[in-house]
Formats: sequence, structure tokens, C-alpha cells
Amino acid sequence: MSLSELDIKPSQPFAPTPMVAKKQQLKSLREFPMLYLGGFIVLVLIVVAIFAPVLAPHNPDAVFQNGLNANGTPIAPNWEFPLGTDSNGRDILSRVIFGSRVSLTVGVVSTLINLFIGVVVGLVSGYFGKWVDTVLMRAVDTILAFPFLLFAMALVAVLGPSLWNVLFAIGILGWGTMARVVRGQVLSLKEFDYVQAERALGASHGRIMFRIILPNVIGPVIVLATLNVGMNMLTEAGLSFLGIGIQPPQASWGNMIQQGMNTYAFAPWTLWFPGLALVIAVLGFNMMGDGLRDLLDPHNATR
Amino acid sequence: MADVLEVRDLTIEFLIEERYYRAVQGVSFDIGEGETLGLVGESGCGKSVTSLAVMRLLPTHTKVSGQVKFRGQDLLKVGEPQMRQIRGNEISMIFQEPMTSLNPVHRIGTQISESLILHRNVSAAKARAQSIDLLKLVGIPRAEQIVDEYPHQLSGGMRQRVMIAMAMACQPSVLIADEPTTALDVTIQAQILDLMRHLTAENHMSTLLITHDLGVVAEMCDRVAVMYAGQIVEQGPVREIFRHPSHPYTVGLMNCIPKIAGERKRLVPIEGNVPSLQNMGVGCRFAPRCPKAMDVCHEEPEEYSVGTEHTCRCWLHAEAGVTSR
Amino acid sequence: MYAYLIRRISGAVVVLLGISIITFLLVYAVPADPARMIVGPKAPAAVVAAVRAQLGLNLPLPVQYIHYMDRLFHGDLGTSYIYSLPVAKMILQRIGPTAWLALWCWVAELVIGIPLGIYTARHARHKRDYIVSAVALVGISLPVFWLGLVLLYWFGFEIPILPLGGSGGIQYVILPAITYGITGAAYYTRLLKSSMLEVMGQDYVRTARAKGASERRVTWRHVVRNALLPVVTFGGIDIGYLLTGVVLIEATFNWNGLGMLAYTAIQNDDVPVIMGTVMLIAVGVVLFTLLVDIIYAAIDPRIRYE
Amino acid sequence: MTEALLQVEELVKYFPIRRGVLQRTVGHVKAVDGISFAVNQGETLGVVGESGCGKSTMGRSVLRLIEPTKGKVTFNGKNVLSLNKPEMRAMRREMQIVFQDPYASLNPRYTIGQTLLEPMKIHNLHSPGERMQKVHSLLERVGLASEYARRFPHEFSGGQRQRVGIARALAVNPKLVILDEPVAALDVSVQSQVLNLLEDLQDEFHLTYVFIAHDLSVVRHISDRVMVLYLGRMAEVADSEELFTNPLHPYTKALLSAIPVPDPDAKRERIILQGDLPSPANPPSGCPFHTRCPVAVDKCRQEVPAWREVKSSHHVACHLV
Repeated sequence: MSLSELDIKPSQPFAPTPMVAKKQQLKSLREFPMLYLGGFIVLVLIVVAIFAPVLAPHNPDAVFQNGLNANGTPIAPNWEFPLGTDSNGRDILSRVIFGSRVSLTVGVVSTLINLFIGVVVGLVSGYFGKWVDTVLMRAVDTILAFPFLLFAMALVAVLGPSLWNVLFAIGILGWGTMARVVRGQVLSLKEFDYVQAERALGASHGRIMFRIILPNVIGPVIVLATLNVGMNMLTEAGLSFLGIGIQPPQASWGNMIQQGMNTYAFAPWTLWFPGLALVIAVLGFNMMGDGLRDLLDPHNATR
Repeated sequence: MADVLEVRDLTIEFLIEERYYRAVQGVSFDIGEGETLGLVGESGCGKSVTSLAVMRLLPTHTKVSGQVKFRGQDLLKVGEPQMRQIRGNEISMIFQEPMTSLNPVHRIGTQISESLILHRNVSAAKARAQSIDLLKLVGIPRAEQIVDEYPHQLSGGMRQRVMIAMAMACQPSVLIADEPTTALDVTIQAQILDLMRHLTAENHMSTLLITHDLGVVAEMCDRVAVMYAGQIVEQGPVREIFRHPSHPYTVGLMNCIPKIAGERKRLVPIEGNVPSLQNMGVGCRFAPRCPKAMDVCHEEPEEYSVGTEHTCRCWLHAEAGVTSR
Repeated sequence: MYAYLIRRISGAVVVLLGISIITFLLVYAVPADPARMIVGPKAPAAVVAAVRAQLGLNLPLPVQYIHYMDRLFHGDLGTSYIYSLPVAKMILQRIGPTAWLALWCWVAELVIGIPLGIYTARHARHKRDYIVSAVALVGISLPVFWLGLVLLYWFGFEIPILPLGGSGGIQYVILPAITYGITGAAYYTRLLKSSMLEVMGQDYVRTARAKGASERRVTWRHVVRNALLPVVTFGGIDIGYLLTGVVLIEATFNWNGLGMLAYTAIQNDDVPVIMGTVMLIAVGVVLFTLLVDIIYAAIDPRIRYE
Repeated sequence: MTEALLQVEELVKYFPIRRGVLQRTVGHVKAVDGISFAVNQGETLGVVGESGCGKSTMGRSVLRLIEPTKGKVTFNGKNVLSLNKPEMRAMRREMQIVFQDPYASLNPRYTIGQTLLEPMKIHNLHSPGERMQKVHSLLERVGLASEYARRFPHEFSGGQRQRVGIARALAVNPKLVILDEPVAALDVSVQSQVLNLLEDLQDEFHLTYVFIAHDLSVVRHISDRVMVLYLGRMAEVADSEELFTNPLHPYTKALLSAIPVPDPDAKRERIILQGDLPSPANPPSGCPFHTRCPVAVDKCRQEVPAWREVKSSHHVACHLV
């Protein structure tokens, strides 16, 4: 999970560009095509997830009598099953549509857990420094050194595979990067004279941390969180692909790909479509995150 | 005195959010053999940009027009390979920030040698030996050791000496110094200015010294050009300018700096702020802040002669007639 | 510099201790009773109790931890519940294949990622940059297991020029390496690009130009050299990430390595094997991070002469 | 003479240098090494010195933005360093600070109005209804239009931001303001505006200033008395006129002679000091200035010169004076 950390350089506080100045520039679709395209994909994803029962042509878990060929192989895409059927004779389109619910829930909620732990740890560690910082950062090093996927696998295996346990495992293990980024930002921000001025005025630690520093680190945190959603979606899919995440018959793009692994030789669509859905969804969040970073980047403002 | 560098009507425009803005407009000056010209002004007046334009080091997407003649050759027209032969060889430059102007991963010797290898085609060993000589020339103690050290091991003053050694490597005929002492402490500034004075005199170098400090100008320069908002508003021999400042901006500048000696008086500030690139206005650019502004100031003044080699871009001196330039 | 390294090493030791504690506690998190797992479900309760005592499971937790650490230092990672083999031996057999696979995956990332990074940085804000950046973004968004299957379908099945998975020599490595290379290279590309753009704006690059250095010389001698420093750091983090992610690659290509070992162990509640592999990989991550710190110290004079 | 408003005695701030495996303290950066002074009500004390002389650390230690290592700070009869947290918070109303960098000293996410309301909220001054009116009057007092309250810092120039920084410090009606290089980042034409403003405010609100700067001309202009620091120690203190016309310490002399004077015909004897400033982590023995002093004798290398009053209210630390 430490990969996305490098997208945000802690040495460069985003602070000096206020959001307000940017609001007037939001009009320029041409300047931030990534943001708009990514945002559009994410929006579509949310709509699909919410209205899945309305949008899906079939019940995703229904096994159709006419869902398999005579020799027991899945049916290729046709009018009744636009994306074909899987090896159990279920409608792939409907399963892909319902799978969005799993991906989105896990991606977003686990990120919120990451966000909460990471921001609190990073803020406290960076602001108080000294031994608090040393202890917390060693903890972060430890959690980042762990084989994240293996550990999540083990944790889910212990807790029992279910949507909420997958989400919990990813949420509880994946906050290390967030904490590091927030800490880096806080470290540089706290030397800013406007934070010192606040101290000189006699403001309390709480006021400085939450009213002064936190709003100024929110920019990079939002960027990181957006990229994190895509990452966590990939992790969930990976766990489900390994059979440790979301359990069939509940549809998840990951377990659909696992199923497709056995049938792709004679029914490649069973592999294509869940994978494409996953790629597009992750791409959407990544594009949005990239776009947000460009938007908040002070270099872009002064150019 | 033959002019080594002649700048004529230099105009520089920057691309900001898909529009071009004029950072420098119609700047003309000459620097004679062995002469030091001071380019003074406040931040954003275009003095540094002017020097980078002479070196052709401005970012792409910058429009530069006019002429920059170095020994008769227009630098704005020569090809990039030819320009590279001039940079660091005929014209070299030192910058404001000695802390960041040296490459942190290369040894001091390697960085000085680079100019020699590029322009003098010497061997690495010979370049190293010459680097040591250059370090001695700029007064660095333990030159034999320093040559193998890295920039972060040196103080700011020492790094600026290294920058000067690098600039001197190929015995250029023009040295451009962009605020060379602004980042340094006063006592170190005195050392560096002293060094520069000796080196330029001994090597008969022409110098373009960019600074915001009138004290540095008075000590270092033969002639001065005062810049305001992208234009040279007054230009002349250093004594002329300090004895008889003609442009209200120059007068204002001299009155608003606290003095180190003499009677303590309330300062007479120049009211208002320096205009930004995006809103320069029309006519005389100083008019909005000028205590002597008149109706005619809505129109652009030209450079008028106010004395021997002394010109001033102000309507107050229009009756003296437009200069021949 | 030695102080710097010793500091790093001691930091690593603390992290390793943390890792050992967490893996140790993992045993207690798993609902399966080790004694019951060993003697089988039908054994009488008295036997289970005897085995518990024999394993020292009745002792207080800290004492058990000390015993655990003692065994660890003697290379004893315990015995697999399922295969009744020493875990250390099982792991040792798999390290080779996994290291071989991981090495090529990493090389593929570098070979694809670094040249593209330099290329996009040199053409920043041009059409070419936008195209490469967009492709890089897609690369980052690809699930490695799906891409692997897609490549298997095309190059193992439709155009059968490469083996359909399995472990072995170089022909077996090509597809997994390319798969991993495509999904991971983009991180190097993006990092190197942003790092190069930052270096290009530095004063010392302007100094180099003012000396009359050509663009090519400026790029290679002054920009790339400095811009690679953060890439080195990332290289270490990435190897750790690779060791973690190797389970997905191995499962996709049916490669018999550490990842598969851990994977089957997790499915079978084979706790000693899970502990052993997690522990080993975590140690690997720590060691690679440490290695990077050492390399970094060697190439960055600011640290070398601290 | 009235009793001193601020009295600082033997103020010391060492920053530990940590090295090695356990980050043991292997030495100290002696940023401030025994500084004593007093500032009277309504007076301006100028503090000058080059980088590393400890002038900024000293300013912040007095306010306990940095916790000093040793020493005594008495403000208005109260021992500042022994105050507990709530007492210190209350004390902060009395002593304020203005920072050097006008770009870093204002919260970019707050409007100017919010920035100025902040001190009143923290100290619960005025009724919420009155506060906005107070903000407007503060803005007008520092020469800014009251409608600027709704704007954000990035819309302003350096000089204007510095005016806001001054207004923020004045919002709590302090007695003492520490001005930490308040004009160093400003252009000369704007610098004079801010200097004049500071002088006017001092008269109007009977403020006491500690004016920290590296620019000697500015310090001479604004100060009643001037203290010259070198490597965390005091070199010389005297009334402003006296110090600039009759400097006694060789360092002060060199410093004064090093300033470029905006007069091409000025004939001055220039003392160019050799070498660099020593590191405050490893200050020279004896007199800290002996390594660069043109007149140093053996005694200077061994003995720390005593702090002596050589003339009425003119103190100097030099063996040769």
C-alpha cells in the first residue's frame, strides 16, 4: 500500500493554495480532463450500485434453465444475456452490475477506516513529535513491513470470509501510508509562522491541530484517499479471486474472475467482463485522484 | 570604450494562463569593456528576467524580441549550439542562491571542471588542476581538499566563491551577477563584493550586476540603470544618478531607505504597491504612485536626456528632448 | 554515515520485534486449537491436554513468546499441522522459485518504467507525455491476476507460444514478469517523471545550462542523476510490495512458490506455515528497506558525509 | 527612568545534537548562550546580528514559543518561565510577535477577517457582535480598507500581508511586541511604509518593541537602544546614536564598515573580516569572535571577556576595550 505514498511528496505542503482561489477555475474542463472523466466514471459507478436491482435485467443469483449450452458450457453474449452466462448458467451482466455494490462498499468504507486511523495517527505523531512520534512511526513501519495481502488473507480466514470482514481487514491494515503522508504534511506545516502565531496567541493544542493544521492537510489527504479507494477495490478483488474474500454465490468481480479462470478457454467472456468492470472502476478513482492532485498542486496555480 | 554588450529594445513576454504578459518592455543598455553596469529595482521589476534573456535561459513559451548584441553578434538570432559555446565561455553567470545553485551529487572539482571540459577541451586531470587554481584564485582555503568535497560541506559564502570560480573558469568577457550577495550575511557580502571587484578589474571583465541594494550599486558600479515595472526609468553614470536623481521613482527610492549615518528622519515612503504583471496599466507605469503625476502621464513617456549619458523616462524631463537611441 | 546506518539497522530491529510479536499473537487469533490440529479430531481430551502441555501452551503468554523467539533463533519455525514437515524446510524449498520469479518481475518493471519516466519528463506537457501518462494510469488500474489471465489466454491458448502457467525456467517466467511489469512499471514512470520535473526546476540545473552544457548533458549528468534518488527508495519499497503481491501472481500462473504455500496454508488453517511465511516475507521487506537505505547512503553524498 | 517592562536574565537556549544509535545527545547548538537585557515601557530595543547569532531564537524563547533551557524572563513583574499553561495563555495577551515571512505567517484558508477574529475568540474578547467592528477598525488602523476582511491572504502583496500580521498582533492590545525581521522580506519602497506604520502604532498605543533584524540601517532608524549579538552572546549594547557613531567592539566596527553605503563618494575605512562564521554547535573558546577578529590577542582565545559597562549605558564584551 505504500505505493501511493510516492504520489504525494510530504516535503511539499499543499497549503499555500487555498481552495477558494481554485473554485473560480473549476470551469476549465480542458485543464483538468482527468478529474472530470474520472469523476464521471465514479458517478456512473455509484448510480449503477444504487440502482442495481432496477438496472440488472435478471436476478444475479438465478441459475437459468436456458443458461447453459447442451454440452454444459456457458452461453456467449446474446439478446437475452448481453454479456453471456457463466459456468452456472447465471447472467453475467446482472452479476457485474451487482458486483459494483461489493467493490464500491469495500473500496469506500475500508478507505474511510484507513483515513480515520491514518489521519489521527499522523496528526498526533507529527504534531507532538518526540517519543510519541518515535513510537507511532515504528508502529507504522511495522504495519507497512507486513505482507499486506497475506496478512489480510490470514485475518479474513480467521474472522470468516464475508463482505464486512474483508472490508474490516483492509481498513484496519492499510492505514500506514495515510499516517506517513499526514505526518509529513504536519511536520512541515507546524513550522509555518501562521501556526506559530496561533501558539503566540495562546491557542490550545486541540485548536491548533484540528482548526488550523487539519484543514490545511485535507487537500493531499483527499487525493490519497481517492487513489486508495481504487487500491482497496483491487485488494478486495484479489482476495475474492483467491477465494478468501466474498463468497459465491454473492457476486464480486474478483470471484467472477476466479470462476472465469476455469472457463476462459471455451468461454472467454466469463473472464473479460468482470475484469473490464473492475479496471474501469479503479481507473475512475485513479483518474479522479490524479485530477484532484493536479487541481490542488500549487505549481499548477502559479504557472 | 567599445561596447561588449549592447541590448536594444529588449521585450520579454511570459505565457500565463494562455495569455502573454509583458515582463520587460523596451529595455536598452550598453556595457563597455571592463565596465560594471548596475541594474537596480525592486522584486518583479524584470531585472533578473533581463539577465536570463541575455543568456537565453528563459523557459520555452517566452517571447523575446529586440537585440542582444555581444561583440556585434545578435545572441537572440544565433543557433542553440552556438549559444552554448558562448554560455559559460564568453558570458558567464552567478546566481542569488549559492545554497541551491550547485549540484548536490557532484564534487566541487567536477562542477568547476565541467566548464573547462565543455569549452577548453582539456583532459579531466588538467581540468582538476585548473579547478584547484581557480579555487585558490577566489580565496578558498585548503583548495586541494575542497576540490573533492561536496557542496553541502561548504558554507553559503564558500559556495558563492565556488560559483564565482566556476564563472571565471573560461575567462569570460562578460560576467552577469544576479543578486550575488543577497542571500549572504553582511560581513560575508563584503568579502564577496571585494573579491568580485578585484577579479573583474584584474581580468578586465564587463559586468552586469543585478541588485536591489543601492549601497551595493554605489560601491560596485560605473553606471546604473534603474528599472521599474519592466522598464528602465533612469540610466546614467553612478555619480550622476546619486547626485542628481531625476526620475521620481529613483528619488523616492533614495528617500525611503534608512541611513546608517547622519540625522535620523522620518522616512518618506513611496505610497502604494508595485504593480503586478497582470495589471500594468497604460502610460507611465509609475504614475499611480508618483507624487508628481500629471495629466500627461497617462501617455507613455520616452527616454529623455537629462545630462551626460544620463537619461530619464519621465514627462518632467520631456523638454530636454528625446535621446538619440 | 555509520551512525546513520546503525540508526537504520536499530530501527529495523525494532520493526522485526514488532513483526515477531504480531505473528506470534496470530496463533491465538486463529480459532483452531494447535493441539487438537496435531492429534486429530478423534483423539481423547486427555491426549489433547498432554500435547498442549508438551507444546508449552499452558504457560503464560510472555513465556511462550520467549520460547517462540528462542526456537526462531535456532531456525525452528515449527511443524506443519497438515504435512507434519518442518516449516523451515518447506519454506526453504520455495524461496528459490519465488526469488527467481520476483527478480524477473522487478526487472520487467524497471525496464519498462524507467525509460518511459525519462521520456515523459523530457516531453512534459506535450501530446506524447499525455499519452504515456494515460497509459501509465491504465497500467496502475489493472488487476494483476486478471491481466495475467488475459495474457495467458492470448499467448498460452490462442497463440500457444508460451506455457499455460506452471513453474520453471525462463519460458515460464516471461508472462508473469510481463504481467507484473505492466501493472507496476507505471509507478516508476510517474515517480521518475515528477522527480525529474522537480529537479529540472532546481537552480543547479540552470547553473549547468549557464555553463553551456547541452540539453542532453543537462538531462543525464544533472537531472537524471538527482532524480533517481527517490526512485532508489521506491525500488526497495517495491520489492517488499512484490513479495507481498507474489501470491496473486503465483496463484494466477500456478507457480509453486512461497505465495502458494501461504495460500494453501491459510485455506487449511495450517498456522505454523502461515506464521512462517508471513514472518519470512516481513523480514524480507525489512531487509530490502535496509538495503535501500545503505545504497542511498552510498549514492547521496549528503548522507555519505553526514 | 521607569521600571523595565521586560527583563531577561542569563537566557540560555541549547538545542541538543543527537547522534548515533540511541540518538544520544553528543553536543549542543548554543543558539542563545547567556543573554541579559531589559526593555523599558515605550522603548524600542534593536537586536542585530548575522545568521546563527541567535536573535530569532532569543525572541521566541522570551515568548516561550521555544522553551528556553535556562534563564529568567520577567514581564511586568511576573516570572514568565514559571507560569503554568492557563497563566501563560493569559500572559500571551500582553506579549505578541510579528513574523518575517508575510507569506507563511497567515493561514491561507482563513480570510483576513477570520485571521483577525482568531485572537479575540481565543481570549474571549469583546462580544461577538463587536468583534467584526473591531476587525474593521484594526484594518483601517494599519492602513487597509475594511472590506479586505472578506478576502484571502493570497490576494495581497507582501506589504499588505505584513500589515495584517501587525493587526493580528495588536488585536489583543499587547504591551510588548517582538518584531522578528518584520521588513526583511519586503521591497525597500514598501519597507519604509511598514517602518513608519510601526512607529505610528508605537506612539498611539504606547507599545514596547523588541526589533530583531539583520539590517543595521533599519535597526538604527527604529531603535532607541541596540544590542549586537554574535554566536548567541552579547557583543555590545548601547544607545542607538552612541553605538553607530562610537562602536567599541571590533565586531560591531566590522559590521558597520561592511554595510554598503548608497553614496559613490563615501570614503570609508573598510574592515573585511576573514573567514566564515563559526558554527554555534562548536563555538570558539574564549571570546567567540577571536577567530575572525583583526585585533585578537592571546587572552581572547582563552578567556571569555566580561560584560562591562564602559561608558554610561554602553556595555561591551571585549578584553581590549
